[in-house]
Amino acid sequence: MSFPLLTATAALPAIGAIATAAVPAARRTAAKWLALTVSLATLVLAGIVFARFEPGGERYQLTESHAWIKDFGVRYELGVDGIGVALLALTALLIPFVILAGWHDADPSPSSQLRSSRGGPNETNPYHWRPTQGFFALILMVEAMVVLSFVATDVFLFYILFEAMLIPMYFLIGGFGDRAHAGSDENAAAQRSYAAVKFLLYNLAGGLIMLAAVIGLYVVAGSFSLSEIAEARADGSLDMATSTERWLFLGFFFAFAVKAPLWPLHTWLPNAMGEATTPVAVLITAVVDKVGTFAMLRFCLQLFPEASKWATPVIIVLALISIVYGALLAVGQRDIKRLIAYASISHFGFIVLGIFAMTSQGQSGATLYMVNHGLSTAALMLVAGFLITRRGSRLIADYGGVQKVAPVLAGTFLIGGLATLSLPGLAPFVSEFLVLVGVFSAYPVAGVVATVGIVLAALYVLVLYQRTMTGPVREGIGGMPDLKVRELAVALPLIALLIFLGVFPKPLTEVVNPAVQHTMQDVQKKDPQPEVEAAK
Amino acid sequence: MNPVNYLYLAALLFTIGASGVLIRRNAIVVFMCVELMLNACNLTLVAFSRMHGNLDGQIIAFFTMVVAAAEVVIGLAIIVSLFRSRHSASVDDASLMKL
Amino acid sequence: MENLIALLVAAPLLGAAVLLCGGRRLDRAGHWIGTVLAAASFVIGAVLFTDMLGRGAEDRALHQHLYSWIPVEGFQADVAFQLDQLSMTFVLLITGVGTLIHIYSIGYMEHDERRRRFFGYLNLFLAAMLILVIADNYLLLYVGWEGVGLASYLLIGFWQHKPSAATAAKKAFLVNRVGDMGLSIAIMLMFTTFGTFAFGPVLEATGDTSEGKLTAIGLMLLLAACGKSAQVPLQSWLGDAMEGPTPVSALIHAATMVTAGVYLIVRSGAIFNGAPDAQLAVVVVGAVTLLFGAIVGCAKDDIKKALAGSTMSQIGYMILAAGLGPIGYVFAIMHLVTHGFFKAGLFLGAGSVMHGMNDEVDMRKYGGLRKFMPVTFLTFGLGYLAIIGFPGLSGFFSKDMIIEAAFAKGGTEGWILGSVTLLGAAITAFYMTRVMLLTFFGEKRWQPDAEGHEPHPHESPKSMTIPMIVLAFGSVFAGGFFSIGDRFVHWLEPVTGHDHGHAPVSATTVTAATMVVLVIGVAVAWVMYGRKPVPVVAPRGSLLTRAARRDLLQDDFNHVVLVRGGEHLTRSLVYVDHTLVDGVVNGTAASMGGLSGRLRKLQNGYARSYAVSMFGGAAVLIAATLLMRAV
Amino acid sequence: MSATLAAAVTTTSTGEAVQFWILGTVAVIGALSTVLMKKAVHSALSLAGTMMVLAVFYLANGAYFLGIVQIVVYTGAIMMLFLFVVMLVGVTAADSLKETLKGQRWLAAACGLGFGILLIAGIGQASLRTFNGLGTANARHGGNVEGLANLIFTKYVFAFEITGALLITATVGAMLLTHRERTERAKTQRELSQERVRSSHLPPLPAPGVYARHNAVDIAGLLPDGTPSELTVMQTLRQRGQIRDVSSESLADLKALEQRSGERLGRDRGPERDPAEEEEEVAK
Repeated sequence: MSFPLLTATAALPAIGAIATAAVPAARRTAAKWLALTVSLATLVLAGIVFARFEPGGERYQLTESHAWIKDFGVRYELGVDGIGVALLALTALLIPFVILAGWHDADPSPSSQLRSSRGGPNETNPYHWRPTQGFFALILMVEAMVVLSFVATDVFLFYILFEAMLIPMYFLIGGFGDRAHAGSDENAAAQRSYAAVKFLLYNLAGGLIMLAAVIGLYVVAGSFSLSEIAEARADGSLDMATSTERWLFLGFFFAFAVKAPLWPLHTWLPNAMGEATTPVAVLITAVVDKVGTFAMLRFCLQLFPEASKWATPVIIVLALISIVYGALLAVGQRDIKRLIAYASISHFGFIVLGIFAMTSQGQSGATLYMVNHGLSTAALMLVAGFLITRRGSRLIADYGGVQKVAPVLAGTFLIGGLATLSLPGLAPFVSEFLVLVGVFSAYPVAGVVATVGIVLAALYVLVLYQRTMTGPVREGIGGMPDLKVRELAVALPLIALLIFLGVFPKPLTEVVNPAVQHTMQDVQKKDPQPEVEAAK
Repeated sequence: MNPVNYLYLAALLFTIGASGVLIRRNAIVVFMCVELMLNACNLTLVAFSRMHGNLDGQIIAFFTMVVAAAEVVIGLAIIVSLFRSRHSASVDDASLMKL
Repeated sequence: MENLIALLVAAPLLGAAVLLCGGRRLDRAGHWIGTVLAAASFVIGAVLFTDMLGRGAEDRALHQHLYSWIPVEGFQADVAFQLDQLSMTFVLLITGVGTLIHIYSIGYMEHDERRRRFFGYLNLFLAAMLILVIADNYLLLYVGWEGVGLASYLLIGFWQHKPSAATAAKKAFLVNRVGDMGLSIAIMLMFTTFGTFAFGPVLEATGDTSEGKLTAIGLMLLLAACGKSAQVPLQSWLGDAMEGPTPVSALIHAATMVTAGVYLIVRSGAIFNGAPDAQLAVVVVGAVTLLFGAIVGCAKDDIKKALAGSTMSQIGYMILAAGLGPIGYVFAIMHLVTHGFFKAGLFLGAGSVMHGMNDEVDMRKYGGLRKFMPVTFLTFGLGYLAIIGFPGLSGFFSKDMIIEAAFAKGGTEGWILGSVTLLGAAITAFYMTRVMLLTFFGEKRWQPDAEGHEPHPHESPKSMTIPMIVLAFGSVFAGGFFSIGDRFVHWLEPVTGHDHGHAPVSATTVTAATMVVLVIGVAVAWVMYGRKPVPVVAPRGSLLTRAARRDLLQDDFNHVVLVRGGEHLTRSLVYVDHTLVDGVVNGTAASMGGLSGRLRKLQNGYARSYAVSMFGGAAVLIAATLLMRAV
Repeated sequence: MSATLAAAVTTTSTGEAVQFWILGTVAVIGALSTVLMKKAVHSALSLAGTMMVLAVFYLANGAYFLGIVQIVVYTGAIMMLFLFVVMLVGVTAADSLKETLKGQRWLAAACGLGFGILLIAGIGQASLRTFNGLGTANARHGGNVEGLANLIFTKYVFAFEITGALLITATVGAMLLTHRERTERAKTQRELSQERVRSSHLPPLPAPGVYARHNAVDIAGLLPDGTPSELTVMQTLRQRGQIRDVSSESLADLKALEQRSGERLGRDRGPERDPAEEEEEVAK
């Protein structure tokens, strides 16, 4: 039994969270630094995992397995494949930036009592009330759960994490609002709690349906272990009735579609992202939602290949709707953060499309897309957050001419935007093009429709940039300070990564490819052959 | 006759006691009905112990009695203090479960 | 030698990186860095050129494989360069003209505090454009394709504080994105058809595949070309793009970027040869744009917009030629190069004029400038003569070839095209003469502007005039140099192939006809603008004129259909999302609340009714157990 | 009596049968009257009766110890406790059998009926035909009590100790609940007398009904001016608000009286009535 690396990677932030929460109320800064160091240490561990992972090797590596609930055969089973390791790295990478960007977001301000959704007498006494510690502790807690869910190979274990994630997220959304809120604090608090509850209910509903499916799976398969079931499916020792498989598939897929979010289950995302602080918004869309798409790839396809193929047409249509619909709504938004949220919905459409195109390019593209979208959204959203905190408003109409007063801010914002519209040379282009090619080779019409998405993407990004950054300097913008060191420390590395992965995505693809080939075998699909070679 | 009849009797008594609990409003009478139910149970226990030919049933019945005694003491004390505070022994007056 | 190819791109890319990340401390040296690196790229290009000349016609193509870009199962996208004669032509044009315009900009942007960034963008553009022309596969070409789009976006919107500039930039990028959509679909089609999108394999395998596929690919490529080269129906952005600084208009929107579409079509010649329908579409687009641009050019009073119209129409010539197939490819490129010279020269001249007239662009407020800025007048005049195809100058040769080729297409098609090109030549002569007369002849018509500054036109500084002079040389001699002994044809033939076609009329007749229409055009212009003084405020003009001033209402159409329609669509969708999609969910929530509200009444707080429910529950349990026993 | 019975028989002695049927009826009647009797006291008494019967049944089932305990503890102690409390609390409005909760009675009846039927059905379904008496079990340790003792102090000793603890707790709890804290200092004889002098009632309180026309404890006596005086009724009754208002009743009675006398004597108002007659009419 070697050193349990994966467990350590997940446990470190969890312990860090507890430690952070335990920091005395007066020592806010200490808590921040503690959280930051912990997240960085986690990043190091994740790096080790990434390095130890051999692309050519076993499908699941660094595996750990311990009996957990013997009566139900639930095991604490960990193992990481190419897709998991990529997302693991992404998560560990983003969290430090999230923490750094949210450095001041949870400092108690005069009206923070109103802001806090946690009841109790503590609120009345700001000295005992410890928002900062809570904020960073919760972020670390989320990281721990997400990391673990990326490496869990036991369905039940995954389910538990999938659900438990909601708790810290709920408090992060409901408890720490965006200070740049139009309207009174009470109003803000009300809207925020609405958003938080909406988030919770949506995901809970999905999760409960998934629970039913999980139990059903156990009844049918008699095991929770992903590998066991997959093997059993493969060697035919376990054959589900078609209808059973389809029902179970739907149960799983629904939960993931809510999380991902796929049209028409998306409406919680704009509220949540709009009301939460920008770092938390990034946490939602760049990290937590990825669990949904990741789970589609790992569980839906692997456990229910037939049903997945059966459902493909519908899902592809839904994904296309998400792409176009999300983009169009993004164009129509007045609120910067909601705009980015709808853009994300459009991008998640691409990811789902790539997954269910069931071609190597599509699935590799989808996996890369998860990573790249994480980076690009983080860049765009965090810079937007810096902008919003400066002006104190989320309305696009309140901005204009920023580029003249804060060129660096505008520049980083533009690069983030260009990444979002997947300009070649930046990371998202690679993934988006792969997805498009993959889809096109399997479903040409879908491919063409999806391509419309890239035009719309350009539209909403450029409109946003034009309205906020260019034109004459509006009142309230003049004298706006440019990015500070802390903010540069957030923006520049992200941009560097975007460029690097756009120019040289090999490190990622070579990790992802084998995993994708495994998935392709699971669904027993072959890439369509090009016409000419078919002719020869 | 077969000792099963004792069980039937016990069932009857138990039912009567239960309906008493539901019908009467005087806390004291309600209490008596509870006692009645307890006794019915004791009867079943005793009858069963006879049927199975071992004494465990009687032991349980004995414990039941002890517990019943304790319960009565507390219960009546509650009734008394309740009566002191609100000059009534009606269970409906004490609709405290709804705040 | 191959290893130099990457340096072509690397030099300007380095410049862009340094200048854009360098920060203010580079403000003083910035423009020199940019210029030097552009020049360096040109030098490398020249070295490669001489090396290429040293080799035989067949093994001139160079390859450089840098690394495998996107290695995914069954999908090979490499970062690899291919430098053959075609690419080389472009490399020289881009780097050469590019360098000149860098030099020009030093003077032109002197008073702009963001000059460093301007040069950074220019370098970025050079890098992207070079990638575009030396990529050895369509995906890498796509990278350059969008890269130049980005650069043009940044440069058009360089004066971002002007809302008009920002809007124009956005418009340009969006329209281009539509074209890019075509290109990416074309690439996907190639992937599904050939399993690759590298030039070599694709263009060789065209024979093995169905014509339908080729037509589809061809049309998609045409769409891309339309977007980038401002061809109808995607031409609307070019006019607005003149919001950018004049050097940008000269480099990007006259000489190089807008010609990328022509490059794409010529480069994909094999595909088009296999798809006559697609070729026909290309020809039609070219012909339509040719006239469209020319007509628009006649009506504009803004000197830059007039030139933009002319650019559109000249590119129409090229596209048309490219659509003719092997007959026209070479001439398309040749005209592209000569046009690169004289149109750049014209724009720089216009820029110099504006520079002297404190940024006045309305030609009706010029007049008689030849006395004030002789050098500009001279160079501009040479460019003018070149573009209208004055015998012996560049334009004469290249355009003449295209007209001949159009006739050589043969059949009624050939006749139609030929006459269209002739008509185009006539209109070109007309509007260019008009520009010339309005700007440099007649009496001076300028008056103090709003602040009461009387503009006192003066000759521009050396840094601006020298590039103009060089370009003038090019626009005078390039054509002749290329045509003597069909140098250019032999140079490009190995790549594009060449075919003389069968002209129904002899070359001399065509030339004669061209001369005739040329004279007519000039004469008409002289009658309208040369003889009688020109009104400072534009007259209402005929219906056609007014339409032409508004880009033949194409913009209005876009505005009404696309912009307004889109706005309504998005607004209604926002509403739907809020009420319908969200409403369903909230409705469910509300109904749940109501239900629970009713259930609450069961909790009446009476111990006895609770007891009833307990008792009933117990009864139910017993019943259940009994049933279980029963079954 | 069944001590000598051999194992696995299906019937008991006829004597027991007779006893069962008679006493069983009594038990059921007792139980019913417990539920249905209007006054708590009567319920308590009938419950006591049922418990006695149960005690007999225990004995019949060979649970001699339990039988005795049942009589001593239950019927002796617990029921008496009940009676005490009844006296303490007394008869209140809660005694009326009138139902206040809507539909409660029907629900109760339905539940009770269904429950009973189900229970009995269940027992009937269970195959309990044969039984083996306690003879051997009792004999093993030489008697029922010894047997129980043996079990209690070996097998169930832990539970037994716990019940001990339970009882102690119960006692303490009961004391806590019923104990009333004395807030003010006890008055001395002197203070009491001074109070008495200051108060308006120097003489002892009038007995109820002294000046009234009959002697009922819960009717306020009339003062000379004819107004009833609360003081004449004992405090407990006053607290419970169980004082019967004399004045209204007497007026009603007078009206009735005049009416009847008028009918009888054929004239509007009779002469003076003799007090005896009135008394009994008032008493009605």
